Amino acid sequence: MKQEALIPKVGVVTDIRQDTPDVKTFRVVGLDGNKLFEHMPGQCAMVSIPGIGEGMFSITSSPTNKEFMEFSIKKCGCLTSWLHMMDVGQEVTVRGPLGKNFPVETVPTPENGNYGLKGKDLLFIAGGIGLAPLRSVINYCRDKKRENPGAYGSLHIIYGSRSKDDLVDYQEILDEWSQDCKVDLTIDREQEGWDGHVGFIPNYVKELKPDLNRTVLICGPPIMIKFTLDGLKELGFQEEQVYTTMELRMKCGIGKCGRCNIGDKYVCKDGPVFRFDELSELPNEY
Amino acid sequence: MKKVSRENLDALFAAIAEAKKLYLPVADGTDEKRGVKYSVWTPEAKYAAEAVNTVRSAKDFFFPQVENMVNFKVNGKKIEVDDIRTECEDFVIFGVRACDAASFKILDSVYLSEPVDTYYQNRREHGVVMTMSCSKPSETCFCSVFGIDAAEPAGDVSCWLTDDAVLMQANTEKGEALLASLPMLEDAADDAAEESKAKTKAILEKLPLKNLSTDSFGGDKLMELFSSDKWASLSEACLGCGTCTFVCPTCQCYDIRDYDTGHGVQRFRCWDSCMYADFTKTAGGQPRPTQLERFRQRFMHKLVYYPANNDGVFGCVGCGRCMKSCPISMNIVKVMKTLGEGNA
Amino acid sequence: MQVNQEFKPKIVAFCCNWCSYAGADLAGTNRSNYPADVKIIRVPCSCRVNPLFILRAFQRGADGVILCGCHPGDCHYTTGNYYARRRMTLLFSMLDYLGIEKERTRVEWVSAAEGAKFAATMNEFVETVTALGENKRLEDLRCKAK
Amino acid sequence: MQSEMMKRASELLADGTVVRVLGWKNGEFVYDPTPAVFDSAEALEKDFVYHDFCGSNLSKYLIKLSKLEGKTLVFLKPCDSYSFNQLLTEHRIKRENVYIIGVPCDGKLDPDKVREAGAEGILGITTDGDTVKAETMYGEVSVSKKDCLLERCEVCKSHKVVVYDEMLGENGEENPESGRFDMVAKLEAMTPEERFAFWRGELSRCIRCNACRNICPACSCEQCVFDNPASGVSQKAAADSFEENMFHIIRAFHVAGRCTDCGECSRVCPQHIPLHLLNRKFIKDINTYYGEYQAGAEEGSRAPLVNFTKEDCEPNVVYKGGSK
Amino acid sequence: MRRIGVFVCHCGTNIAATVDVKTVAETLGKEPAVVYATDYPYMCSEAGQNIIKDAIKEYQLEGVVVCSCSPRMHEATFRKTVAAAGLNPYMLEVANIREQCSWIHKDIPEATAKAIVLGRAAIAKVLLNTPLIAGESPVTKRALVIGGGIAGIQTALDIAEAGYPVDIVEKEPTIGGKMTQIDKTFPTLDCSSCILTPKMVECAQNDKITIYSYSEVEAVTGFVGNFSVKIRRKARFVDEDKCTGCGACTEKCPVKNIPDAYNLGLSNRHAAYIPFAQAIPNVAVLDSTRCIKLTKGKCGLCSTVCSAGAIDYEQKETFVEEKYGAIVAATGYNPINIDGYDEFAYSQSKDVVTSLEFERILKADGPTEGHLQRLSDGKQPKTLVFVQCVGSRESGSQHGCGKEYCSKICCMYTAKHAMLCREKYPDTDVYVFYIDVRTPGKNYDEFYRRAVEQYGVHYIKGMVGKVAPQSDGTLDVQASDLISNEQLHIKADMVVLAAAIEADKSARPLATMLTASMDTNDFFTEAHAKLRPVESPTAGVFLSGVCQGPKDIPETVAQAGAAASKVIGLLAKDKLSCNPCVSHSDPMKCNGCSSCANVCPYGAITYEEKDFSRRQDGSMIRRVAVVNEAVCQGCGACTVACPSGAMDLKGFATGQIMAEVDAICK
Repeated sequence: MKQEALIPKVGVVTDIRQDTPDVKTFRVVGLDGNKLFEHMPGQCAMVSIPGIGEGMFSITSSPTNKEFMEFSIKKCGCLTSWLHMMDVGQEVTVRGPLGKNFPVETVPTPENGNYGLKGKDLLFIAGGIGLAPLRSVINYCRDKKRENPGAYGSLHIIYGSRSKDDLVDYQEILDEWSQDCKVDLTIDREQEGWDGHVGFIPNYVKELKPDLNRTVLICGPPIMIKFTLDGLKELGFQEEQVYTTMELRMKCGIGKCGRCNIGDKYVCKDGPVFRFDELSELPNEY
Repeated sequence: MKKVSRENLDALFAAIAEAKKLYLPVADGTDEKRGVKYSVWTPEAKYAAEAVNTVRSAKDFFFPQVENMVNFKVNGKKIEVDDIRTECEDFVIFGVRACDAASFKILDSVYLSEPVDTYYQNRREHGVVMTMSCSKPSETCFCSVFGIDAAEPAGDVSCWLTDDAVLMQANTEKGEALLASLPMLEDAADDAAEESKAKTKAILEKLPLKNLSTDSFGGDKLMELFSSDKWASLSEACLGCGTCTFVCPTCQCYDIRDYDTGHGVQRFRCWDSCMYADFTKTAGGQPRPTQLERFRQRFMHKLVYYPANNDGVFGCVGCGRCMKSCPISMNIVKVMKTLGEGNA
Repeated sequence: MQVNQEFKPKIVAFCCNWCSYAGADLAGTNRSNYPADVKIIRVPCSCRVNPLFILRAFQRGADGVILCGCHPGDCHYTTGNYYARRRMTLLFSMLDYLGIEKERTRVEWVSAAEGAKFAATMNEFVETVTALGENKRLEDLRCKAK
Repeated sequence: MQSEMMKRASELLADGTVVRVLGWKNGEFVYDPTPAVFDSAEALEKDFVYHDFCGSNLSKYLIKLSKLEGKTLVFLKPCDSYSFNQLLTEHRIKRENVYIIGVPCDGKLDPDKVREAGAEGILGITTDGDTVKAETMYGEVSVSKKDCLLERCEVCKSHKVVVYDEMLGENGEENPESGRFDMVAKLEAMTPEERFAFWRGELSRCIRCNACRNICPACSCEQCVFDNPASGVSQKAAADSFEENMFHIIRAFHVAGRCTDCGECSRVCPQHIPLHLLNRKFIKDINTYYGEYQAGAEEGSRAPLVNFTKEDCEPNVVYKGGSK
Repeated sequence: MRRIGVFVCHCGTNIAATVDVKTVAETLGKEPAVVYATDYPYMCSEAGQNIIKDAIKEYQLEGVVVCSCSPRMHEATFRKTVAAAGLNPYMLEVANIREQCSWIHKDIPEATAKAIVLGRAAIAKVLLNTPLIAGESPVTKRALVIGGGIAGIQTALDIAEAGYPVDIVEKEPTIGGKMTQIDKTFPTLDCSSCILTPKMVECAQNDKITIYSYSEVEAVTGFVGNFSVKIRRKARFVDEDKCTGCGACTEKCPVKNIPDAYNLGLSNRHAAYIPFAQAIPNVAVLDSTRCIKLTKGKCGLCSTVCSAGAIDYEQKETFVEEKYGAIVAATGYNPINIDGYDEFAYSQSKDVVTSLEFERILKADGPTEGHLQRLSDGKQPKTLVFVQCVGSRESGSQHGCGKEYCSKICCMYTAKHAMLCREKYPDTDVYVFYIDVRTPGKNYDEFYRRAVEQYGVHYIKGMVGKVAPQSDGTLDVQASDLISNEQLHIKADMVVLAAAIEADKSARPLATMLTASMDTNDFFTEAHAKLRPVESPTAGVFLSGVCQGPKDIPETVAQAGAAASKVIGLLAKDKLSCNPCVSHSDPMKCNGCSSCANVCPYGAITYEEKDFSRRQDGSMIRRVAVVNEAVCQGCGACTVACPSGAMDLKGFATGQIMAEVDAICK
């Protein structure tokens, strides 16, 4: 019988990293030691522990990683609490890849409505766990640039969190990203041992006044996205320049179970990546 | 066109049932007055030819309320996946009304689009739909509003009832094959059903809801309808139950749940309703916090979102079931009339 | 009734901590004998036992469920067993009304001193349930061991 | 009655006693009015109705409405008033925010029964004394009103509005001889096998649509155990015959002693399952074992399951007496 | 996944003989969450506990399951063990594989399989345990002693000695109890009154002790450290403060024919009376059922003769409400009613008496002023027959009032009576019929042997079958001598029946009020038969004297002191840690319907208005339940009354119990 998108594969957790007090990153490979499937940056997968539940998580590792997949997961509900209790060697089920990816390989042209990231100067804006879906894109772009320096223009990352401890992938940011990207970090409140910027992301973005020709990828809590988008517009950015990725309650992940729609678009199938001009035509029901 | 005399109808059913499981509308066994439901044909079963519709829609055959999808064996940290899908048995549904037949197309467009839902597909491929033209539509019928002709029902085989016979016309290869396997069928003139159709059409003309307008709806009216201030009063009495959803032939939302049996985990799906508060609720938030948003979603989906994604076809077939079963008598007709006021 | 020798019923006994659980302990101390089919769940008081627990036990494959508490008037919490008594009376009556064998459910008051009564009650209950055979009317097929 | 009600409602709106009116709004057909809130005399004039099909119980809506600013006027039929009292007892309604006009009721009609009496394709219905005349697409049909009453009205327990600020028309009396337990007694007289078969036949039709639960004034929990994943019994569909039984047993148990027997569960069941027979079993048992008790008859009365006497019968009464 | 450790105890051979403990440990070790499983001969031993502690550290255990004896035995022990290793003490579950498994079953495979299931249930539960922290409640530093006999008196004195206020509630007009009626005490033959009255006086004089005589406990609420007790002070129609105990009223009272309870009805008293000369308080009482003034409104003589003006016909019963930290039950005993024993002719002949009546006859303030006399004709009996075990050790319900237990004191007091008879009246013949003579106790057997050997009492093993009054006033005692296997007829002048003793009738209603458990004989159950013999299972309730089981005076006094020391230990604490297994309500789900408060026996649930408007899906301001954790005792009644499941019980949560059910039914 035909492969059914609702029947998952089994993967095994080979590494667990505690990123922040409530975020862990899980490395998952297939039982044969290979990657479970290929994906593109921004795509998601349904991760499950049978009997507990299934949840949609963005794949935070880059497709350029040929060995494994990673999921950065914040502990907030029943399933995520269970996932946080896992030890290495725990098997999980995974379905994917699901959803639309960031158009990393699409060259924006007037014909396609300038939809695409290929060759563009990119600005990544992330808040808190919102870095997880962008991490895949950032690493993908960095790797592609290494093969072909013209694949993308310059990469600028603005990332903020509640505190220093809540910065996901802090070590990776310092050790790797700061080597080939412009990285600006901020935290919400003053903290001992932090001499970087303090303040909320929307304000920080306005202070930094990024180049208007950059294409923006933004992800974070809804309220942060809203204010940052307002800030970007104030600076002169167009909605067509800004991409984001959404998260709603999902069950099937393939646009059939009917719960993750915003207007006539299904986040799981038509998203999770949206450009803001698409969203502005949709009801604000997310 | 083929025909079978009404006396021979039971013999025909017996012949179909010999090869395949046959379902047809019969009055509920426990009480004559409890409405009609699809049941497996038995020699004792009495086909309820007159009843306009079954209480539950025919979608159950392809999209059952509960369906096991996959089993898991969990042993410590180990997980085994057990794909329990098997080829479905052939079956025939007889007496499906035009509205329900039309609903299958709507379900198809969801479940048979990529990635295909193989559970649905399996059933769909193994089921033969024999429709029956309506002879006594109810005041709640409004299929014509959505371009459905109750006198010309779709399906693999269409049937018409005359005073002394049942006429049958195969529309698909599956239908042809089925009719060909039934020796008691006689040939009939191609226009034999015209009288029956004319009778039906005459009744359809008298339907009180036949002039219900769909002009105010469709994918292009999205933001306008979404922002209407009429949703508040329309939804105020809604109890948030799932009755409309569950009797609706086109509602296709489902939930996926795990059940730990003590010996393994069964992952099953079951009907879900956008009217339920937990439909979109997550640990992090609730995009549809009150019944207004949930109520709006259901009707926006049928009248706006679905047509937006399906070339203007509405997600309602006008069967009228929700009109009869809503506990507080709120329904899509009232919604369409209220929202359409002043726009039409 | 024909007694099926092969059939070993699953019996769940909810026992209140202060009387019946202690009574069960005393049955042990006295080396009384009753079938191993009985498994005891300790609850603080008979009034802690939710009808949901009883249904859950049947769902999961129990063939009989018995609730033991302090004798009326002797509840450690003064009134708990009075509430339990009403709840269980109505629940059991409802199960009977639905056609489910009423002998599968029982309430017995067993004090901390009644070890012998506890054992006798369990022996008798196991016998009754064994005679009834497997719980079919209130079973969940999914939970049956395969 | 309808015009009197509209007149009083308009007066009370006009003099500021109330700011909104909860009543019934005219439907598409005569038999399908919807509960609705009216905030002006004009709105009342346009849509307000009260007739033989206004069966729905309005009490439950007051849980939310009575928490709003300003008083809500509500029309309560006898049945509804019992539910109202029960909700008051459970502190769910703010009494001071509700103005009750009691309306008499001589039985409401069940549109399904009108249809079953032969009126398919109903275009209009008029009642004249005991005769219900249905104008249909297929001609006119006349039926006796008592053949078309809702089940609960056939065995009406009380015509008395038990709580009101004012009464329109004459208040009725309780009806202890309603015979509402006859069917329960009939079931009790069956063998367990017959009863099992009866209930399997009924409950297996359940589609778990929650209509019974959501219409029920007693089932007004902030979150139902069946919707609560942490309860251990949450279910959305009956995946097994056990779960069909489970849902209805627990639902009946949770409303036992609180159910006023308003009959809404059976009225709204799309599958016509006689759910009231479960609730009435509990009511009958309570009456037999613990003395006559009518939930909602008096505000503040203590529900039988949160009450006891030291002399209560033992659970083995189920084995000894009662049903076979 | 939680990391669980499983520890299977052999309990020597108590468990290991019928349960294959190795298999249990091995099988449970394979359960998903179990990271360590082992077995050990005695888990409760220090070495066993160390195994647990070490494993917690080595395997970073997050939960512990001990498969051992009943949790009623060692749950507290193992909680301390896991706490010592840094775990929350409530991350422990005990699977009872001894009392409820190995001791019940004989078949090893069957018992082993059951032990595994019980272990799985405990694992399933512990996986859902959450760390619990006990709250604290203050201790009211005052004790209540219910019963003013020697047990109550001694307890009260000892508590007062430690400096804590203590109240005695006595239902009779005076304290003193049974011991006041007794003549001499065994084995020393001390005068009972001589040793008791000083203690009674001490009670009256001790400023830490308040005596509520002629009073009864009406209602008890609260819990350990915080009991609230309502005491009913019956009207005695005499002002206790004014009455000097002069006795003028009792002399002048015209109603004289009331059976005197102090003399067990062997003599009469007046309607106005002081129970006996040494009564404490030494205050008169009017018998309201017989006093002419109180019944017919006439007379009033006592009032006129009372120079203190203490008579108060208008006196009403009053109620005192007091808070206590601890309560001691010392309700004592009574001889059983032996009217049903027709064969002993007790109701036919005045010369057949009970032992306690015989005490009154021997005692100087008794009906015969201490002279051994027949009550029928006042003659000194020459032949006395003592019958032991009347109503004691009786199987079945032969007489409807017999007791299965041994009343314990009869052997000794009968020996005492026999000895006193022979000593004072050497010309008497004394026969004692016995089934067994039980004389354990210091100097007890010597005492008995003295009766036989030194005083020549005829001890005959056998039971009296019939006592037949003869026309000459003698009693024909028909008995069988089991040793010589002869039928005997003894012509006796007096027969003394050693009636069984039973718990006082007031004990059962009191136990209900105290929520203390009782055995089938209406004796209070102790928390542990061996290790906690003076405590009731109900925290804060202690047991003193015969209310816990038959015992003689020295034992009673010893237990009274022990109960007092337990009380003192409790009152010495400023705060008690509360049971953390209490109810709590989830405000998001609470309907505020009051079902829970209706069933709460402690009034632990109150309501508050909570604002939910910040929550997207809440409906504004709602009434929700709040549990007072210091008051909640954790019965769980509310959890079932709550229809929405908002109420749950920590330690016995719905999820935990369901997990146990699942594990057992699997």
